[in-house]
Amino acid sequence: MSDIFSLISQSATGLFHLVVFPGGLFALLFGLVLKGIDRKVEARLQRRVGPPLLQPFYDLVKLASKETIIPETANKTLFMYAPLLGFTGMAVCLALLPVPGVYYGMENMGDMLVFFYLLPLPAIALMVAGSSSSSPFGALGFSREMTLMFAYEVPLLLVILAVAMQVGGEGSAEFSLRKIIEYQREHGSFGFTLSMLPAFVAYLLYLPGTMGVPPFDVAEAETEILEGPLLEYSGGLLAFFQLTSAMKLVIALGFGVVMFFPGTVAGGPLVNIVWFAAKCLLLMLVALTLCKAATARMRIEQALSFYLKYPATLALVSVVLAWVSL
Amino acid sequence: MNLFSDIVVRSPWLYRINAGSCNGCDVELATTACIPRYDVERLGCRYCGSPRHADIVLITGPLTLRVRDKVLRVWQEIPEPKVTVAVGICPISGGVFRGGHSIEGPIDRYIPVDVNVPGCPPRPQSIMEGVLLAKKIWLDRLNGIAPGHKEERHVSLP
Amino acid sequence: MFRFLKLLGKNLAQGPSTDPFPAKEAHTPERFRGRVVVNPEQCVGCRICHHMCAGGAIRIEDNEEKTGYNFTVWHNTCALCGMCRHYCPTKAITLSTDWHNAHTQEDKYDWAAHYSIPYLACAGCGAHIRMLPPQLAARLYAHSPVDMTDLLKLCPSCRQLAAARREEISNDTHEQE
Amino acid sequence: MSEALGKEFTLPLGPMHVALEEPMYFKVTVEGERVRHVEITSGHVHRGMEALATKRNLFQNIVLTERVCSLCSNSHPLTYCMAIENLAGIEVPRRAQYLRVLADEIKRVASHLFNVAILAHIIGYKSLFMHVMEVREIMQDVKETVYGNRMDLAANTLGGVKNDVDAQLFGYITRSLQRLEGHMQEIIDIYASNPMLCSRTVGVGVLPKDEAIRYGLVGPVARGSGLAVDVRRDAPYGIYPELSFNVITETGGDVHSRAMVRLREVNESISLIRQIAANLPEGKLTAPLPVIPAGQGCARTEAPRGELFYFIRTDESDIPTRLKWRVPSYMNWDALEVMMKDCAVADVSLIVNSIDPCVSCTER
Repeated sequence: MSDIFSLISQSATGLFHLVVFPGGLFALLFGLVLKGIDRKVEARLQRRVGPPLLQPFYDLVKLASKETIIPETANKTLFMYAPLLGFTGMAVCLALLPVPGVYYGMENMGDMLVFFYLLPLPAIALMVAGSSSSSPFGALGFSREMTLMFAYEVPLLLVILAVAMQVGGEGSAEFSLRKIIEYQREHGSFGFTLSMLPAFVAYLLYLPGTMGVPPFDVAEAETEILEGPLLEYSGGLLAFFQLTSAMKLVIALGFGVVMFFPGTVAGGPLVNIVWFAAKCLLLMLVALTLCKAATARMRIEQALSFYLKYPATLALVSVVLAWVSL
Repeated sequence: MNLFSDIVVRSPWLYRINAGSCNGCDVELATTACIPRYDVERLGCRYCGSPRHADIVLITGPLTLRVRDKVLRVWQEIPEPKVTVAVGICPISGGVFRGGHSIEGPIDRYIPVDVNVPGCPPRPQSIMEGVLLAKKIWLDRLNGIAPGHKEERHVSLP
Repeated sequence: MFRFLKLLGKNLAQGPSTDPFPAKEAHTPERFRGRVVVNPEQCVGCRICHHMCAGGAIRIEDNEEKTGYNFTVWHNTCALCGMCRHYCPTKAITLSTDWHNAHTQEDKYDWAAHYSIPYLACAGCGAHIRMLPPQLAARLYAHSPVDMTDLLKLCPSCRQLAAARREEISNDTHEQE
Repeated sequence: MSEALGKEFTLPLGPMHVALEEPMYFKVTVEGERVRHVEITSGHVHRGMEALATKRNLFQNIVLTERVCSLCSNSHPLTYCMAIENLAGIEVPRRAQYLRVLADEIKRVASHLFNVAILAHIIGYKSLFMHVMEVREIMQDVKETVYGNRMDLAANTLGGVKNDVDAQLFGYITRSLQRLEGHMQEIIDIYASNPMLCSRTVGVGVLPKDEAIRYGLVGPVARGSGLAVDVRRDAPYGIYPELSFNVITETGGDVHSRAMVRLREVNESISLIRQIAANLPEGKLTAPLPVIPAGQGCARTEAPRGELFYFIRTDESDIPTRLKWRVPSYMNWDALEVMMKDCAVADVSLIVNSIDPCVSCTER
């Protein structure tokens, strides 16, 4: 009887984490507000007033209310399935996102690896979208997205490895985010640890690539291939891509905060949620907004060689340092 | 329902179709859309690269024979509800090109235009007024006040 | 790269340079070429503007009763080139600074300025003439010894008659002397 | 989707494409990210203007030629008027000649800045694009304040100019130029040295000097390949012989060189406007118009994009029997073949923009 009760309560909490906090509602609102701030700050850097803070909400509502056209030549199933793929991936991922001081994700689980596997899902969704829409621009976007994904996943894997080895110690690696947070509580945040600094910089450089913002917006380059895979999408399906992108923003930033700055402050969970959000915001302003405003788009081969040269090397340095320090 | 449409019209995405214009209006559209001085983004506008994402479509040029079918096809790709704005005198009446052998305009022969912004080219502020007017028509259409549902607004090639 | 970041920093510090336009009236320079305005008092109906207009925005037609003519400027065809203003001999055409031109499709065919300019009945024979505007006449005949006030109200042929009669009178007086 | 991974396939660029201001249609055959073959389909902006010109009278044609293209909208009526003046032997007053050059150079500054801004837009450098466009607004304001419109100046008429520019307006122009000059130095520095920009433009769309000669290129495109051609110097017209200016050349022959030529020419234009402000003579604005006799006339000028050539044939009426113009983009267009050989898909619109193509001029 108690088994059933605990099972129900477990799945109830699971549902809560999936739908309300940190996934679902919270992440959605937070992601959209982050996007709003991003656009506002970018506008200010360009001497503009910029859109209202809630503009991403308006855009979503608008898109949802519009007619959704499915091109006749497209593979209909794949075309409709693609946006959902990214969305569900991100929704699951968000339920596992620890908010230090409030929520620690799953018990004793290599959840860092889960993140590594789930984070590229929106990119894969874009690839599916591009290939199913039967437009040559979609196809080109598909090939670009794939090259780019290969480019930025390498440094991400090395960053994860560096962090895991630093925590694991003695030649082993620890992939549980809960353990990583606990380790940093004792030994200080990795963001301030000399040996982890290269990995942190590598992660900063990884962010614009995974979020598809300049200089790495090659797959959706408007002036080259007309937003590539998204070219044929409209209405509700496009709204799903936007939602996914907002959720991915929270995950990518939150993941970075957890890996490098998981410190908490005294006070209730509410204070710690605000603290977490503030750190995400700061990370976004540096890694995405400023980067977006200050750079031009790279060619795909330039992006590829950039990622394999700099962030990968930096992350590798951290891996070696983590290895040596033991 | 009213609140909902109120939110919807705060996000008018613009799409530009050049139907054989002399560039004047297009340059002014680019100016209006992008530069800090006019910054239409503060009105929620955004230029989009795909007709499938558009809400308000801005047409320039006198609609030349060669570009006609392509313009109509692109226009049809824009999902409903959409508002069409003719920018400059060329799409409205043919302007100085009136009577040319390859001019198919005025554009309202083929496409139901909602707003006209005459000028050669119109000032960016004037274009902005046109976009605001288009927004108002869009709102009326969402609230069912203004006519213009899909069935009444079909396009046919001659 | 550094130079560009400096530019961004400067932008941030200077704050937005956006015109508050839809909320506030925008600045319009004095010489701005906006909608065409006609002063019907000064128009003599010479049609030079019609001849100059590349878009065919100007239409000049007699009204149905032939008691005057209708001068129409179609703003939706007007290229704002200012040729009509430049070549108008009486300076009846000016370009205003009004650029508030956006209108809905229903108003498309009302987006014009209509002027109705009356003919004058000739004081002699009653034929319809367009009288020379008084200011223009004052300039034109500033040095003429003859009083033009009554003569201007006559049609060309009546004026010819009047001139002949004037000659006759002056010849008579000459002979008397 | 297998197409994208190696085999050749065709990419229809245009006619509705955000990167292109105008409807231009390329069929680009692509192998992976490499362009193998480019086929240009033209005619989308054909408005039948040469035929229209023989239906309109000589005065209406001033306005009509101004609408050939709004980016060089002063060069067209200017050259057209010059052709008629050559035909009828009209002597344009000196003050009018100065004011014509003033309008032309103001237009050149705005046109060059626009092209350079679009270059930044195409490579996704939004902030730089906005900055250059914002700087261009200084010139747009000058046009609006002095001539009354932001694109079409309507400055020229047969035998002279329509609007006088008085001392007060010249004061305003000089003040604006001062502001512009400050920004120009910064912009030139950024374009010359910014690593992101250089990595996208240097060595892209190379056109060697001998090819430039072979294709008969004109304007900034030729000058970017080291070919010093400039009608203002080679076949002087108006008062250009009395003014001093340099013919700017760069030797790279790539997208970057062409952009640098345009930026440095802006500075030359600023200096020309200053010289005009300093030396403007008093006098009439228009010459008295004689009856235009039957005959043929031609004229050529340096438009922002290169040499512009007008030919006119008249009978005794005031409607020309033939009006023909050759625009600079027509010459530069063919050279795209050389520039685009084996370039990346990402560079197609970049290279097209670098010749500052004026489709509406070429297809009229």
